Amino acid sequence: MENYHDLLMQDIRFEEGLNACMNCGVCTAICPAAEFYNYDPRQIVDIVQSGDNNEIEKLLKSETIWYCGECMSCKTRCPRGNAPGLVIMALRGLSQDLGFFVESEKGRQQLAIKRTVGESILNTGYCVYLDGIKPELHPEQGPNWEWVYNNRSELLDRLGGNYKGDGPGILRKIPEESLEELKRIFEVTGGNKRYDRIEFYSRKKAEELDLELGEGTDNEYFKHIYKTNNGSHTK
Amino acid sequence: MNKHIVVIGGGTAGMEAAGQLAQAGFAVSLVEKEKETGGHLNDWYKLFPDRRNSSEVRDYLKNKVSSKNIEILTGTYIEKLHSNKDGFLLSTRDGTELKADAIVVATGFDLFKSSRKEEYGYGIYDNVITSKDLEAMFSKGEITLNNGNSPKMIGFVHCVGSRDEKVGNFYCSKLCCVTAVKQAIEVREHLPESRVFCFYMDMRMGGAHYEELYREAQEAWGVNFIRGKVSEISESINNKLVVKIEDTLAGRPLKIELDMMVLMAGMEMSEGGSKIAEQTGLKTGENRFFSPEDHHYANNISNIKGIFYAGTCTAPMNITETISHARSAVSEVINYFNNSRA
Amino acid sequence: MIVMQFDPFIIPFNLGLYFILIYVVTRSIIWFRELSRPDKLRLQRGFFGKPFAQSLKEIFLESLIHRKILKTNLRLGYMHMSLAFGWFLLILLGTIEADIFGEKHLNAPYKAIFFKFFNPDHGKTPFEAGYSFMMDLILAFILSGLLLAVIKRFTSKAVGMKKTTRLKRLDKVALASLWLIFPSRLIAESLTSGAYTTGSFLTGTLGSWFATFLPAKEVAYPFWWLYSLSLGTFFVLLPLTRYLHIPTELFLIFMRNSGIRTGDKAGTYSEVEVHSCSSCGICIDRCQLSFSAGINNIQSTYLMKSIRNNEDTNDIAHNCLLCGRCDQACPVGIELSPIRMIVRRARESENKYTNTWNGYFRSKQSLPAPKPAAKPAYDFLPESNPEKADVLYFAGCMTHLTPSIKNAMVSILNASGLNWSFIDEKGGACCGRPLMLAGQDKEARELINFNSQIIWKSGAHTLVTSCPICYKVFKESYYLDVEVLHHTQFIKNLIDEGSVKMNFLNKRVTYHTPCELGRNSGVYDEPKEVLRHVASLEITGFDDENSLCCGGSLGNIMLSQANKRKIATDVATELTKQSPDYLVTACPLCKKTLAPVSKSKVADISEIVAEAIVTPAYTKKNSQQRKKKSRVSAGIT
Amino acid sequence: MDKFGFTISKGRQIDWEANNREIVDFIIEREPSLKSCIECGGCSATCTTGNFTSFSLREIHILLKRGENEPVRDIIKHCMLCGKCSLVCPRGVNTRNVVFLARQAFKKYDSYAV
Amino acid sequence: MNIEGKKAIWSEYQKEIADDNYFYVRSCIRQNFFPGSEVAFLKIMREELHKDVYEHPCHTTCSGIGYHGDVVPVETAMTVVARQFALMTEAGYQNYIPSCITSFGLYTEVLETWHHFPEVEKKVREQLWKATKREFVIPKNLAHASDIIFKFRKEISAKAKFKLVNKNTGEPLKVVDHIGCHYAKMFPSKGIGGAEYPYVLAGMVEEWGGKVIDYPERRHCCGFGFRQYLIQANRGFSIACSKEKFKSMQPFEPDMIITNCPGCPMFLDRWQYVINEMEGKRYGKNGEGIPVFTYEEVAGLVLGYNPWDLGLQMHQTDCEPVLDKIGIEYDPEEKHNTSIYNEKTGVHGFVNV
Repeated sequence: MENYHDLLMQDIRFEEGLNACMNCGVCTAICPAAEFYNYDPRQIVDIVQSGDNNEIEKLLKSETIWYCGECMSCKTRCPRGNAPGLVIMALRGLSQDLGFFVESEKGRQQLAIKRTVGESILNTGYCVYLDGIKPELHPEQGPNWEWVYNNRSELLDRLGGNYKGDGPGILRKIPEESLEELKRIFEVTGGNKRYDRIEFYSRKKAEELDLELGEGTDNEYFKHIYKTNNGSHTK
Repeated sequence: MNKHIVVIGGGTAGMEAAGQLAQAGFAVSLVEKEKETGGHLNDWYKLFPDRRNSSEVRDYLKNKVSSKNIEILTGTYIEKLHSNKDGFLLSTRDGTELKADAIVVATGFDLFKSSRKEEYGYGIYDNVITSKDLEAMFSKGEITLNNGNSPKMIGFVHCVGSRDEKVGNFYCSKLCCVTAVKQAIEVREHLPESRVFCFYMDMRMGGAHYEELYREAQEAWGVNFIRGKVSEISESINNKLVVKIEDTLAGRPLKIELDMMVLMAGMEMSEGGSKIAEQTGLKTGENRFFSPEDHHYANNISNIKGIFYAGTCTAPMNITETISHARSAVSEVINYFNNSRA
Repeated sequence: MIVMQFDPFIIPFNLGLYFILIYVVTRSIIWFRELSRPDKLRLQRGFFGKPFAQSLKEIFLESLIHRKILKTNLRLGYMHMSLAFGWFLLILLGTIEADIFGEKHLNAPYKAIFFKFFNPDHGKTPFEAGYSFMMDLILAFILSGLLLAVIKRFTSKAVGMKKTTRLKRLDKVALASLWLIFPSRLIAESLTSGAYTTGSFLTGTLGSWFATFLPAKEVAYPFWWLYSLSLGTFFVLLPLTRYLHIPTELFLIFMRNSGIRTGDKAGTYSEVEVHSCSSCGICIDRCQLSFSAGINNIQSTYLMKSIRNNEDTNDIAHNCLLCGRCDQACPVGIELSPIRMIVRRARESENKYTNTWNGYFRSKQSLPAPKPAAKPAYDFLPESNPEKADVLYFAGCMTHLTPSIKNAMVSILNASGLNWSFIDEKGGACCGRPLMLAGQDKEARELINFNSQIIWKSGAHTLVTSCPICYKVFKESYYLDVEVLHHTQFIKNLIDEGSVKMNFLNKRVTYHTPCELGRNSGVYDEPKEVLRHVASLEITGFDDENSLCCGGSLGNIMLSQANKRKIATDVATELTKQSPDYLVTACPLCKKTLAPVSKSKVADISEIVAEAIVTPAYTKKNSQQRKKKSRVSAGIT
Repeated sequence: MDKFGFTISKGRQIDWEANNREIVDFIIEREPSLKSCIECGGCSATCTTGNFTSFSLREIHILLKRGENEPVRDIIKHCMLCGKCSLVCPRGVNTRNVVFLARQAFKKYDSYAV
Repeated sequence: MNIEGKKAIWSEYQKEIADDNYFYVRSCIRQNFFPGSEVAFLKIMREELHKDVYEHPCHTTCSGIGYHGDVVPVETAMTVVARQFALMTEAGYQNYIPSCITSFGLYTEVLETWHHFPEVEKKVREQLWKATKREFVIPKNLAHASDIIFKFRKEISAKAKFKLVNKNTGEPLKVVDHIGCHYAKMFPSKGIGGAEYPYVLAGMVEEWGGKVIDYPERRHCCGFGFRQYLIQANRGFSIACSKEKFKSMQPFEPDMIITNCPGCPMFLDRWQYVINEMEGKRYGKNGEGIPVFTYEEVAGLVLGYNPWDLGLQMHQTDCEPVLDKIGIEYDPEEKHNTSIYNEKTGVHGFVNV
């Protein structure tokens, strides 16, 4: 078996995020995720610091590492200067690089994030772009959003935006060469590698689950991971 | 002997040391910055684990220093301290100078300033108090909230300013646990209707009869012990304190509303001590307390010949330990002169 | 001389007498109807045949002579005997007297009871005088016992008892009336005799003395009233007080001799037993909770009492070691522990929370239908596939807490050269006995089934246990076609077969008989024989039936650690008086309980044996080889 | 709600005020030794049932103390009452009776609920 | 509650903030949901305070959402950040002010990491060069846009046309301040007032006449939690967090919420609608809802800007109750009537010379 603990040690955030933990639970006490999910950051840190690779592998394949919202409230309080949130980020990174993320319902969702935010970064230069926030996909945005969306160009004009325009300003078009630079950065720094892995393992999983996985967001597997919640995550 | 010793600090250690030195025939000056001697004993109503009245110990010490060989200088503290070939020269704030053949440093400890633990809201939420404030209530004989009512739900937070990198204290103050248990029992005695909770990380009951006291608190007083570090305290609209903690033994976050929260402030190197350390180059450790030459067999001896440590200026200690530490300091002083004569 | 035939003062007596007769008849009919079918048959068969004679004998010996009590406690026995047997004789001879000397034969009972009143001048002729002498003698006999009883009431020590039973109000009234019967008869008869200068050494002398300063005839009359009244009251109160035990015991004896037993559910027999308790209090003196832990409100007699009074029996029922010492001693022969178990089961078998005998026993029918049984409690237990073997060793939970016993047994089993297997080596499920002791048979059954599976699949013919608790349940509640042996019995066999050689250790040992093994399973001899084989065994005065309980018994779920320790300490002190090298026991729990408080080392027999064993290298090797072979043949490697 | 594709999660914090501690009160009233528990976990370590499942008397005790009764209701049935725990408890808690009483308590408050 | 105690703490967290010449970096989320706010910020900085704020047309997302969505590796995020720094260096600026809290958090984290692990910074420089042939100087000063407004809060109130006061009662408005988690929770020393009692928004509110209320769940996250909102199946958690906050603040009957984070105001605004849809529960005094604002919107209102120029019509929870309380004039017609929009001249914020 791989020495997952060593792999984690290579992640700078892990080094920052974990000194000796004394299980005081101050992180769990303040953690919003622990408040609603069956989740206990203290126990995760405890497992990781135990260095028990069997346990760590279980962790990497588990639902539990995907509950954290990365608000970092834990970092503020830890009397040993740990940051469970950073440890979680390291675990999530490793879980994706090893393809363990597809073993859990919450982990599989990474594909959806890659296909939305991930691709938006490279294609638009924005994490999210107005045109993508379709009211039908976002009922929780409320009826007023429908009006905003349908009148977005007039509205932005009125507010002094630069919708899809050149030069600086709100929601301007990011120049091609800038997008090119982003792409190269992703190439050089392993961003694309991460993306490819997410795609690769997700495809394998999709076959395993016998769900069709095409490009973009309009396919069985995407809808499946985007919408399913087996209800086992909360009390 | 006509040697003159200056004892800096008129707390438990200082008084015991002065007394012992006087008995050994030294001329002693006992310097205390406060208006009266006694140190932290003056702030404590009853002592753990036997809950005897602290005044008994205070009286013992007072009578110990009531010797003609001892000159007590209260309300004064040492401004300068330098050594010359025939001993030390100390000058107090009011300019008076003291010659000394040897010095016993007994500057003791300061209680951790609980307001530094911001998330606990000491100094912001009126019903968050410290162990010291509670002792004051005990000696007044009434435990009340700021609105005058008596609390129903009272909590104790252990390790406030101890074992906490966030406030720069890595060490354990070692006496807060037993103090919390003692105070929890006293609260239940005063307010039989009340419910009391101790929020602890570890119960460090490493002293004679401490564990027994802990057990008494559980069996006779029904004190609730919840393992976890309190994460934050906030105030609800009806002045209740909303406490967030993980019940680590249940592995679940726990939310509880209390009327009063007592912070068990830890022990820190005293400001006076730190000042002297800066001036004289006396060695201090990572925990900022004076670090003696050797922690096993020379923990009264400083890195400067003729200066000795007594009591909690070297580390957290209970009264028993402080007094014996002070006595061993005195025997070191005696050895010091015997050897130097030979 | 005219002989009066009737006087109003006899009415109370008559009322009482006929009331009690009717009551007893109806009560016995009800009981008979409530009997289970097989028990009915047993009783019928019993009635015509040997059991009947047996019962009569027993009634005479126990109900009248009180032989058992006499054995355990002479003074107490005498007290009971004088009252019961004396009264019996008084009635018997009285009837005969009335029959012979009365004006006609076959008189109404009162004639016999109040004979003197109706025949005041009887006793003149020498023959008559002789007879009334005998009657006086009997009366004196009774009064002597009565005197003891009175003293016992106030200082129980007087009759050689540490504790006596506490009474409720009605009992006190009944007691008073009982006490009044004979003194009032004495005075009444004496006065009458005084008036007519009849009567013998007791009534005569007393009478003539009264006559010297009293108008004897007139004063006598009210005492005859008193006599009749106290008799009447006593009879009427009888069914409502503990004195019901007097008639009930007769039924008990008949039923028992016809082979009826308590069983594990409440029924007529258990109720007859409950009402047969005479509250003699012998169980209190036998009870270690009483004399070691100072707990004096839970003994069997109180259980019987609170059952009779429909009180909350919960704490009484559960605060008991179930050591069986009281069962052994009960003069009435009530199966006390089984009744306790009924009470424990009663509250468990109902889904509703009921904690009185009444809630269970009487208003069974009125209870709401039990909720649909919850899902099995132990469905988490895994599928078992044990290795094949001839002999199985089941260490049990407690033995896992005493590894020294486990290791000793392993080396003994290896030395035995048998093809054996350790079924709970990695820790198995519990045997089920602890649940049963708590009255939770349904749950216990699940564990029994689980363990049975393992045993069946192993194809073994013998099952050895180290823990008497397991032993008892395997033997009694498992339906297995294997021979169940406690390791003491197993070792005994090894010795007899000579298959294991042992040295005689030069050690002095005393033996503590575990309750579950001794009194509760009847295994007394094998352990001692094994011990004699390897060491010099010394007797302690607490052997076999009279053995003590270590205090750790799982039978008592309520006993505090402190009290367990008190009991254990007393036991250890008793058993190590002659400071032996080892205090030996045959139960891991006893060992664990006694070890911390005993002066001498405490060891299990198996440890002593293992120490004594001579193991020629070959036996060990062979056994290993054989074991391997059989494994291979069973297709397991 | 279908319209949104999710529902609002329920909190899982132990809420001291909201919880009801009648079960543990029932037990402690009858077995006061439970008060001296120090959560060392010795009972869970030696537990026969714990050998097969994650059954932990230590945890059960905490949950009851906090009034988190529901998770215990079924698990408590897993105990085999073998009594090993009472033999290892450093504070002399009569753990076997604790389980026994817990079962009774649930029964009692159940039948009241009916 | 004892305000002196808080002041003592606030005094301990003073933060160095540059006075002028800022390099402004936009927020993805705010451009989509609160375009008016960023426009207002620039207008206030340039036209009211006459500061030099430069926006580079080539800057992009910091990739923070992707980073905290765990699809963007830390090395990548750091290099993207490095590129933004490079743009600043090339434009000759040193004071970096992100509009987004997630970005602010990321920048702070990156700088801290580089500070503790210089080898990492070295590697990033190499990678940036390899990918873009760009180089950068670490910003002299890093402050969040809200820090800037805080710094100039007095100047703003000097020019203010309105106060955060109920014109009918004369009472100060009860304002709940919500600070983005990544503002100070990771590095308390980097936030004005620290992590436990942040003063950045409280300071503005007090300065502009309002009263900040301290409620138990003040520090609670709004629940965005990145993946917890981005994926529909997880939104139950996201909304539950906001609900906790509403439940906790409700007894205080706040008039409004002010925020300095991109996502929070959107969620606190929208979830009120969803909670009402799901459970029929409306918050705020007699259920009128609790309007949620960005600090720029509040600043703009105080300065008398037209609510519809600030984009308040994009809120789901109506802001009119607050406007009425303060006494701000507005034309209800105009709110949703795009046809008359083009007649109005917007507050064109991006003129860059």
